[in-house]
Amino acid sequence: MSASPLLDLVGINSYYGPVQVHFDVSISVPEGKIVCLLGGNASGKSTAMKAILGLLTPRSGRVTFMGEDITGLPPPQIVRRGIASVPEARRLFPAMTVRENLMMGAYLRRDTESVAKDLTELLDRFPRLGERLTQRAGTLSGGEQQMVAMARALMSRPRLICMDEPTMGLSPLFVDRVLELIGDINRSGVSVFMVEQNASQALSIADSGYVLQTGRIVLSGAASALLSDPQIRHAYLGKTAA
Amino acid sequence: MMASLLEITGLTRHFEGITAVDGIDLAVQEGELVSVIGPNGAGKSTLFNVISGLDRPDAGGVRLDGVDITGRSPEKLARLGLARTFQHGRVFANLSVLDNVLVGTHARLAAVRPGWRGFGPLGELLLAVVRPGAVRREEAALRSEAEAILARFGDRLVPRLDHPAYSLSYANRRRVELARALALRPRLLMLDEPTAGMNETETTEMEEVIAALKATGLTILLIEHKLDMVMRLSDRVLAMDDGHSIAEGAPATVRDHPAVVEAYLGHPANQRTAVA
Amino acid sequence: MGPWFDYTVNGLVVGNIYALLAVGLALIFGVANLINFAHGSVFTVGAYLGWTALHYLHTPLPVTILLVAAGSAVVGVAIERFALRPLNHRSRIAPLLATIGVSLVLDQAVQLIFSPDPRALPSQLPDWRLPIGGVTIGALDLLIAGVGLTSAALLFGFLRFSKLGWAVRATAQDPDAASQMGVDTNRINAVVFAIASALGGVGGLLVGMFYNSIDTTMSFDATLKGMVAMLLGGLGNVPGAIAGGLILGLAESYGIALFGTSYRNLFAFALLILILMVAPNGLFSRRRELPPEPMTGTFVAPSRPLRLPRPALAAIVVVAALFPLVWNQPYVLQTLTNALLMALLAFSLTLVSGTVGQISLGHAGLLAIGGYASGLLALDHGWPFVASVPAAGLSTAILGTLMVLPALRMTGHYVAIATLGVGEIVSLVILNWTGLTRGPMGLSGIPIPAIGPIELDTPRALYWVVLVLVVLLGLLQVRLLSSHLGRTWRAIREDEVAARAYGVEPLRYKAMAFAFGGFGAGIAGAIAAHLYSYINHETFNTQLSILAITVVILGGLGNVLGAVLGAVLLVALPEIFRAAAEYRMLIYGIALLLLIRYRPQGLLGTI
Amino acid sequence: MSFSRRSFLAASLAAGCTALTAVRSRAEEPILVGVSGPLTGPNAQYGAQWKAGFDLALDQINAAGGRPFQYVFEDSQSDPRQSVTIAQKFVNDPRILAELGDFSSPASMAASPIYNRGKLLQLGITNSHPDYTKSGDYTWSNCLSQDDEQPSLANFVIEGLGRKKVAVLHLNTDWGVACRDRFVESAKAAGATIVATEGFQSGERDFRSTLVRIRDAGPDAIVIEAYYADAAVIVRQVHELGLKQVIAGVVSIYSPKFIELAGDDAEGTYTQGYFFPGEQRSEVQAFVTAFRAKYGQDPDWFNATAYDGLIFISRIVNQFGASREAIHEGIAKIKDLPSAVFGKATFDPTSRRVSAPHFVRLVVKDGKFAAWDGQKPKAI
Repeated sequence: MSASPLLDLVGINSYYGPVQVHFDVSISVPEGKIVCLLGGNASGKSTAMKAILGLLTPRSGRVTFMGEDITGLPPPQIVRRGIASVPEARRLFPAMTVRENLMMGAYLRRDTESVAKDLTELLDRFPRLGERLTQRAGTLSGGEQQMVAMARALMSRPRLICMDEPTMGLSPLFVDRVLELIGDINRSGVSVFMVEQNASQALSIADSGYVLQTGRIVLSGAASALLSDPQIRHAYLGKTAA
Repeated sequence: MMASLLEITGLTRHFEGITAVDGIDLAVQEGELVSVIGPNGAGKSTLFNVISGLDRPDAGGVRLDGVDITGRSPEKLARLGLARTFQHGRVFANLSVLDNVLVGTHARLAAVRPGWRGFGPLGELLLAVVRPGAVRREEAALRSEAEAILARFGDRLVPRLDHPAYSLSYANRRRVELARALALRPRLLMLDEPTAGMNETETTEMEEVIAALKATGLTILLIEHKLDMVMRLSDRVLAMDDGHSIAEGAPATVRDHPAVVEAYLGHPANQRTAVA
Repeated sequence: MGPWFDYTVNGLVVGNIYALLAVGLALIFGVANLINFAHGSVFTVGAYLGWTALHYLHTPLPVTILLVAAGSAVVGVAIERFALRPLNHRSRIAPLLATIGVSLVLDQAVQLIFSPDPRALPSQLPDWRLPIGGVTIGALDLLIAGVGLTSAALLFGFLRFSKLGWAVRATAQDPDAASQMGVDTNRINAVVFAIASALGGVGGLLVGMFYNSIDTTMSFDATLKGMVAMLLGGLGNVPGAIAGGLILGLAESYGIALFGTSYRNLFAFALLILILMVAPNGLFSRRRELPPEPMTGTFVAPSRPLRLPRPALAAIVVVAALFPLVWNQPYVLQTLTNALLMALLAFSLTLVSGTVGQISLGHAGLLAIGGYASGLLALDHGWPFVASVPAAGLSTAILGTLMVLPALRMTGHYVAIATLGVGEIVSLVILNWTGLTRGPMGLSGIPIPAIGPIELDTPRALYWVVLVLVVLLGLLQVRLLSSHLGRTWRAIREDEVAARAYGVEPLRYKAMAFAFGGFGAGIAGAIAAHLYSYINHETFNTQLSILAITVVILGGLGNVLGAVLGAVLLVALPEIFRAAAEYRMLIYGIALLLLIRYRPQGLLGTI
Repeated sequence: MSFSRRSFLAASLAAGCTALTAVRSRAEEPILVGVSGPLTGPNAQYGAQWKAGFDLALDQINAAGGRPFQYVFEDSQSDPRQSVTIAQKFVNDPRILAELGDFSSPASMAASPIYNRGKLLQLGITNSHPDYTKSGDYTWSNCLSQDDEQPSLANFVIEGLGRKKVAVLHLNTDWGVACRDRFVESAKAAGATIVATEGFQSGERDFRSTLVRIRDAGPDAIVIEAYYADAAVIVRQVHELGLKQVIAGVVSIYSPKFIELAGDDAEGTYTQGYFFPGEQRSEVQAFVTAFRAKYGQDPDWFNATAYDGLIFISRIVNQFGASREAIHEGIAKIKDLPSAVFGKATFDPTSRRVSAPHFVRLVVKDGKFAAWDGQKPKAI
């Protein structure tokens, strides 16, 4: 890689109380790429996301974004630097309308006019949401909620979007749609870091990937290479799988 | 034909806008180990909550040993011999390891809980203070039983009987949870991801414990992500996705069921072949 | 138009005031998930700020309102910043107690600066009145209604249509997700406290003008009524709070119409309990869904309790028993007797709130029941002390448990509010049930404690009697805690859901704890009654309940020895600070705040 | 001693503090009087008013020369738990020769057995609970029991003001209920009808619905048995609701604060006082002049009764000697004590209260309490 990566995690060790969750985890997200972090439940995927977003400060190691050390910064500071997130289980504001949820994405932006423009554009991209602008987000279906969560992240005009299990709990139809959208988003110039359980699907759109197992990176490389690596299948369907 | 120990019919639970459990049918025979698998958010834990009485279904029913238990309170179900663990490990943080397990014996307390009509609680208070021989013997018996259960985990917990649960490692908390469930002497044991957060060695140990339990004839309903283990342990597997049942049957059959592979690994045909 | 119309108008007029208080409380609850016991104190601060502005600066009303709003907002921000923010991510009980500490500090500060004398706060509005039916309403009534409705409308608009308002709602619904949108949730909390306090302060100003009288005792009533109103509307529901205030006003007014003035508060609190029982989320809330896996188990901080070896304990008891022989100083013995009586109450509370995790803010009610039971048995039926005191313990166990039963079905904040309500109801029933309790006259001439023919009329004898009871009941409680009940109770506290999954019936065990605790508290109340010879409905008041809860926290939740230590310290400290007279309650408030901040698990630790 | 530290903050009390400091500097061992009362808590305002009265009394006692007097004010918050402790403290401090207070009935009466056992005179300065002085031979009060006051008030309302249908609005405390019961008794005996009685809790501020109830009972007079702060709120609301009944109140509404808090609505309120600054009796005038000079405002009943309490003790000491037993003996024997409240006061050794008081009938006129001119108000 020529330039330094957009996002760089170097030697992260994090803990929940006395329990160590990460052991020397290092991950790079180059500008303009999709990178996915794979792993089973409780492998430490979501915690990695938290370390990036400032929701948890690793005990050692460094997180840099655009060459700047952002380790331990509070979440608003991190959003301000151009990282948006699509949290696990969407985490919409259920009692707020879809429009209000989207506007929360643009919370730190002061350019009211272009925010309005972005909103119109986004609604073109997600016509479903246009129909439901005044509906409470909590009453949407899972797939629709995922759309809102992604659109909300885009409203901040991020350079990097971090997605935590974007296809979790979605019907196959929506999984396709979400993956397509992630590709679209990436093509529009936003880098994507996603945490996924759904390996093949994630790898099918990603440029590179990492596999995390009980807090350690056990495998990493180009997406195409990982796709054919039997270890992936083992990590999910077990070693006895054919 | 023998009736199923647990029989679930058309069980459905909605949350705002989402159907977390959608018309699930399942029957578990005495002595069977049935696993429920599926990606995160498939509705497995909600299914457990509804069965164990923590949540009420919007439709459908649950029968235990032929008795309709739909919507009964969890404490009543515990009394009927239904024990469960929780996905995120709900130990009693400020209680010692031994006390955590002893709470598991609660439903079996007899000597100290006299059935004096209307005065039961009063009698229980008195007996707890006075502690006649029967009560002391019961407590001692339960205590040694709890210690025996903890001994199943080798020396993981035995040296820590007096330690508060909050000081334990994640894996040890899961063990305490399982020990607490066993202390109930359950007819049906429901385990929600008992190996979550455990490394390989720890997982193997847990698998051995579960296998040993199964060998004693205990009926077990298991939620688990580590499919290796599921394959080895289960008599049957139910796969869920998006609240639905997508496959049910013998472990290998379910694992290779296209819908299951799709749910786990994604469905585009080229990828599936690439993985396979 | 008939009198009912008049009662309705009057109910709405006073309901206005409740609504104004409830809106601020609801806003804070909605965002911070906290019942702010300091809200009434901010209300008082606002009234005095207004008085100062009028008196020294002669400001016109709109300027006064602005000044009061700004000043109270500053107070609100300070409360959030210094008392509450450091407690983020602490056990749920910590911030609630911190607001109690803040209210003590604010009330005492106001009293020190302005003296406790009531002051006139003249309204500058024209003195016209509009007859409606058989009553009238005036300019201030309309202004208060206007401020209430306008602020509710402005709040609604703010929350609905402004970016900051969205951030407030987003923070209320999901603070983590909000911070991932770039929201500084600490700042949002500060904004919310500023708005709520500004409203509370302006409320104090207007209500002060309405009655042309302000004093430093307004705080507690204001908090209490605002809280009831907020609950009626639904915890954290801002528009609901307005409706809740009006409903409370109407209920009180109709209550007066039907039963007479002295039943007013009884009516209000009975309504509170009723609402908590039938519609705990308020009259306007949608039914809340159970989250898939409810979060519990965060009630007490992890703690390593300090354990004294048995010989040390025995030595303490021996020293305590021999102490009066060495130092027969009646004042010191009386203080220690008071402390030991407080310890008896604290045993009960530390069991219920510490071991079982049910915060009770009405525990003094149990003393009242015990005191009256023993007093009445002695006075009206000639029972001797040795018989009437245990009988009082039993009656308290039974009555107290029955009364608190509906509260025990609730969880978290609701238990605290419900028990507060039950405590008030006990006092109000005593006040109104003249036939049995002699009502406001109280019980006088309760005989001095005596064992057979031996009168315990020396401080030393009383000290020993109470000491024996403390040791006995303490040992009994420790024995219970070491039985299966101890672990069962603590399991309920740690995680009620998990406990139920193992067959623990929470209601049964909570009730058992209350029954045992009620027995001890009833005995403590009975002895106090005989010691004082006179008690009335105010002898065992909510202030005492709150003191008891601080004793329990100081000692360490659930910790029997801690209860004794906490009682000795908190009863003795004010005696030591006696020289500081007016300052001692201020010192006490600050000490409470520091304690919650730096030693939340108490001196001896939670058991 | 820091018990007067609030004086620094409240300008009105500053003078009292200097007086104390001056006293302390004298070499002679002072005669100590213990005071148990509220300086903090819900009744703190009354403790503050006591202090103003005590400090004035102290000035005068010590100015007269002789062994200096001093009081020790212990804050009880009007809480029985603390008043009993204070009682033990006082009883066991041989320097303390007599005790004044406490304020509330629970606090005062809980302490009484201790004072009686310790043989220390407890002089209640605001204690009107009918059972208060029954605690024992050492518990006395210069506060009237309602047996004296209420018949006089009833007579004023019924004979004097010519009212026949009376509604009583009373504080729902032992004091308020005692007031109500004696009043109702006397009024009925005088041929009036009691159309309504309503008890309210202290701290209550909203009386509108109560007044509608009273209005609908159709009284021609409303009698208020409450302290001045509550009474002020009540008279305002009486007028706000447009009620035109004659309003009369018990002695304790007599306070400049009543007029300040009630504003114009105080006009035409009737009350009676055994203490009235406008009265020409020399004892009263001396007190009022001195109080005005010291504090720049008119005294009220709480100031006056506290002042009296301390003056009484000093007179008894002067006449019977500076010991506990002498004071106890003296209070039963001494005659015609000079009193700001009563003019002249003598204790009745049976009831242990001041006997045969004399009342002045008052009405609020032009923003001041004035002696009633004997004119019956117009019928409504």
